Amino acid sequence: MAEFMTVLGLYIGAFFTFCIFSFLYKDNPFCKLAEQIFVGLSAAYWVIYIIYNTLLPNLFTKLFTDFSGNLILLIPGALGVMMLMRLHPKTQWISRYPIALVIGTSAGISMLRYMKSDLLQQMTATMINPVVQGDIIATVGNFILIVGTICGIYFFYFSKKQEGVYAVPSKIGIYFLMISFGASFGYTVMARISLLIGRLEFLLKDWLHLIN
Amino acid sequence: MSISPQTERRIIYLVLFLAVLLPLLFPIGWRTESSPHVRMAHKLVEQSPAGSVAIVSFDYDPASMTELQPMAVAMIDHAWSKGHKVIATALWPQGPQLADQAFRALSEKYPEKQYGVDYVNLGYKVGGMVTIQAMGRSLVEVYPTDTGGTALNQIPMLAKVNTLRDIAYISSLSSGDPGIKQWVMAAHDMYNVPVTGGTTAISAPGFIPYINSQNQLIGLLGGLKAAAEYEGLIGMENGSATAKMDSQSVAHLLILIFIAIGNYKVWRNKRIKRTQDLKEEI
Amino acid sequence: MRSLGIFCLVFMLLGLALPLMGEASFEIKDFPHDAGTALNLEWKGASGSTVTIQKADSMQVFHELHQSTDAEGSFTDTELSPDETYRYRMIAVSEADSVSQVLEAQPVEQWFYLDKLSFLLMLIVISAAILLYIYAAKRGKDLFVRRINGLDSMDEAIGRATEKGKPILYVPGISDLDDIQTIASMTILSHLAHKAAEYDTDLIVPCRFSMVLSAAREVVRESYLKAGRLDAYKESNVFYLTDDQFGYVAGIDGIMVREQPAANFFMGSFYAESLILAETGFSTGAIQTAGTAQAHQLPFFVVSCDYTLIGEELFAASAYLSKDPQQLGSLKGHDFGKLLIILLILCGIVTESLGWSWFKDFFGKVF
Amino acid sequence: MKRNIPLIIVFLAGLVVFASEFIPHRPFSQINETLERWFMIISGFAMFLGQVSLLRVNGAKIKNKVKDWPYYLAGMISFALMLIFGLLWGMEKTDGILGDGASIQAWLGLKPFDYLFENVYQHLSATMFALLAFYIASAAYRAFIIRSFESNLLMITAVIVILGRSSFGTMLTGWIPNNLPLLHLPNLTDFIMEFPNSAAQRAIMISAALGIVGSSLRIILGIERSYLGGDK
Repeated sequence: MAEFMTVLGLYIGAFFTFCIFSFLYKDNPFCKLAEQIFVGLSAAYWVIYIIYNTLLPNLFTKLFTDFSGNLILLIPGALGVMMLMRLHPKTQWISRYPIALVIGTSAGISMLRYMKSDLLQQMTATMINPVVQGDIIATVGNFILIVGTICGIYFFYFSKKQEGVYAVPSKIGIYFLMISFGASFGYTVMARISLLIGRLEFLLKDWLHLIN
Repeated sequence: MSISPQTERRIIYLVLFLAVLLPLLFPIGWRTESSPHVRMAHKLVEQSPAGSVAIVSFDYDPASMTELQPMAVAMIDHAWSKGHKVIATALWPQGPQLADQAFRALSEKYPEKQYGVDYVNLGYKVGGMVTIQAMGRSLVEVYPTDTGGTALNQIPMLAKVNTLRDIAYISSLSSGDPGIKQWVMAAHDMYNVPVTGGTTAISAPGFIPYINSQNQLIGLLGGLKAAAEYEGLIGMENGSATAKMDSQSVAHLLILIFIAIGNYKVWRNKRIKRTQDLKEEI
Repeated sequence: MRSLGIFCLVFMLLGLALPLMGEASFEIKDFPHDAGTALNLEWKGASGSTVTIQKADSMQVFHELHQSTDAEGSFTDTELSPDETYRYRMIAVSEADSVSQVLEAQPVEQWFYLDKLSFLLMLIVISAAILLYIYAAKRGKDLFVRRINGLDSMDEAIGRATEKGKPILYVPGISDLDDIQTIASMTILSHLAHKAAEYDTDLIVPCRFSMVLSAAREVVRESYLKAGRLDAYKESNVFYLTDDQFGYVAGIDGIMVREQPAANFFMGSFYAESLILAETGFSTGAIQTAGTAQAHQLPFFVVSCDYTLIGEELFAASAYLSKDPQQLGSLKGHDFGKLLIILLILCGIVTESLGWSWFKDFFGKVF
Repeated sequence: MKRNIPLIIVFLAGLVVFASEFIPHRPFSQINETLERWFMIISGFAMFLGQVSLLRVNGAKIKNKVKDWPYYLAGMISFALMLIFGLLWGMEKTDGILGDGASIQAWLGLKPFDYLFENVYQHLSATMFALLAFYIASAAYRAFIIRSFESNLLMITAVIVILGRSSFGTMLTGWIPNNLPLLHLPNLTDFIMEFPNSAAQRAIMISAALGIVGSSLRIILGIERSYLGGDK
């Protein structure tokens, strides 16, 4: 029976694959059905996932097995329950406390993280000696890198009207942005086509056994 | 004749679908000139003596299978053809199943290869970097048994393998962290074991800096194209990456044709409009 | 208090070290300015010999950690626990003799990561600039901010939705509320909701996370309240779909095709799904405005949307829209930061070209 | 009070995170980890809010028999099925209320929850993702048009990179002598990715980081508070 169910599973998978692909032609009952089933299944999937992988191991199991040793966990537990107070209009305001803790922590963390990895790291990476002995291409590339980075940052300078002389670096900045967007776009094509190949591989190989 | 934008879109979708589908069914087998990084990885395997033991680490999950599985198959194929023994490990939980699949895919071509003698699947271990460091001290400590539960000292091919230092080379196929980076930093930088590997096309540029004068990484396969090149180098007929790369290349070409048609259409409309304007003026 | 001994370390000579016949000498130092998780094992004068460092495990059995043929060098053992004692054996073997020594040491926690000094300084300078400008703005100083392309179109898009009698769709990104982009998105949503309330146009806001849902409901409700149209506020128009990335996208696609919103806004953090949203939206003929600081997704929005807020423009947008002096002041502070960074980069290029590496090192040590 | 205490909490939380970044000494060195774990627990609870909203909104649609209501019903049924399966027999290696359902596993090959996950959910998710292949083609067709200088730059680089990353790129320029490396399309692609592309990405990252630093600072200091909503 298990074997039959496995094969049936492949047919179900193929059915839903075609349901989603049919959306490309036009909206139709099949893709409406697939979409709602997807929303329903995934919502339930994450509930179960969080219960088994976060709430049980990190909170409830610890509290049940060793209550006095994990007293501190009552704090996030209580905050979590306060979050649920939102459900009732009268107690809604209580949920602001846990939200405040979450926002405060993440604001602090992201301020530090972006400052470090996106700002300082990228800044120091641009502090280079552009001239590479005996390598003209790298030297030219380094000059392009420096000019592009500086003009690009200037493009985001909002305190000056971009007119006359001030418009020049910001224009160059735009050119760099456009080149970068084109390059990223082209670079991503391959990965996106791979996704389709992956789907066709499922249909042709696992489902229909047409290819090895 | 004018086509509504909606019909136009549908035509594009259909043509693209066929362009990807047909080469998978009927591979064209375009050979591409191999790039230096692929040749470096190939050379590392090629030049290791027969009897060497290599690690192929499956550091990805089914989501990246399209690109990485063909690399795994091609590299194991190459290693076996050179008489190497292969240890499969995994830093990602779903890796061991993918390793089994890869070995199974080659079982027809190499019926004489025996589990435990020519290859072994050690399974998944959490911890990434720390795990690799520990393997540098003692393999048994990290992997007391293989995936089937056989104790390591019962496995013939591992008789002389105690630590990472006894490994000829490591190939990590990775689609993120932990992966190649951890192998380079722990296995190469600490224990001096040559490391090579493969990644998805998207993440390949991030690893290129490791291919440097210190040989932190010896070559790199980036995406399907590199996998197809590797298949070409080892003379693998109708390898799956080659077929998929045919699809890729046709799709790329098609997108370029779309761009050209799009431009032609805009140019023609402009011209028609101009002639109409002229007529009106007259 | 032990921790007060910041630079001091306990290390003892244990066992009988072989008489020092060679020149080789060993030393263990605490790794400076860290959380007490690393030790530096150093050796000197071991020319012509092989240095092996071994570490004792809990059973007091030594395992090899590192090997080197350098005459002088060091090895950093990491991932240790503070205030625990670790034993090492360092051996130098040459053809003539061998030296072995057992050393014990404890890693110590310090009170400041000195390597992060440049990080702290930058943080203070930029924060101070932002606060100063906010202060100035509050005192009524007129601050100029140039027009941001794409923002003026926002009103136009709302106008068109009203004309057509179709709703507006607002997607606040796919990150949770812990992503600052989502919060910036909430600020823009508040502006948009105000307009939508004034024009009496429906505003649909599907959310991926519950906390975003909570915040979005608060924000929209308050905007309707401020516009004096609380009666028109429909709580069911701000709703949760699913936590799943592509499930969420599938749901939004459905909304776009069925409700046919006349204007779509994608503001916040987006990943691979950006193009699915933008292309489906395009096929329904909606005016689309996007904004994200995810550099990798910008190309797809630029290509498929009518207007795109690029990177920092997303953060600047809320300041520009609200004309709120505090936000404008903050934006001025960011601008100061940009000039400062351009200046530092130029200094760095000059010093690097002259071969002075200390300048770059000062900033680069953080990592 | 309903408003001020949350602002104080935000401020203190931000301050603690700062301290833990720069002070390696305990207890600061461990606070970040603790907060992150708390964070996970809180958002775990918050998750249920979304489900309630989903049930309410869809329930109302089904009750009022709005257009397409049977689809919403199908969605709710699949939600309930997945939830019940997961609760009763667990997922993967975790047991549910009724244990691991060995007999059902023998019949189905997998736990019911995992069966739905592998045969429905994963395929839906992967196919949704694969739609990108089509959309990237239609977007290229529509948008890469010769218009202004900027859009030409966008198009030309995209074309070079698309070519450079297919087998044709190598074939087209393979005959050019090796002392002109930049004329080889794959090399040109790498050059574009390494220099001009990095430059623009850096500019975006640096300026966006400033925006994030500013917004975070305003949040921590209680200047930015829209996310908390109005007084009530």
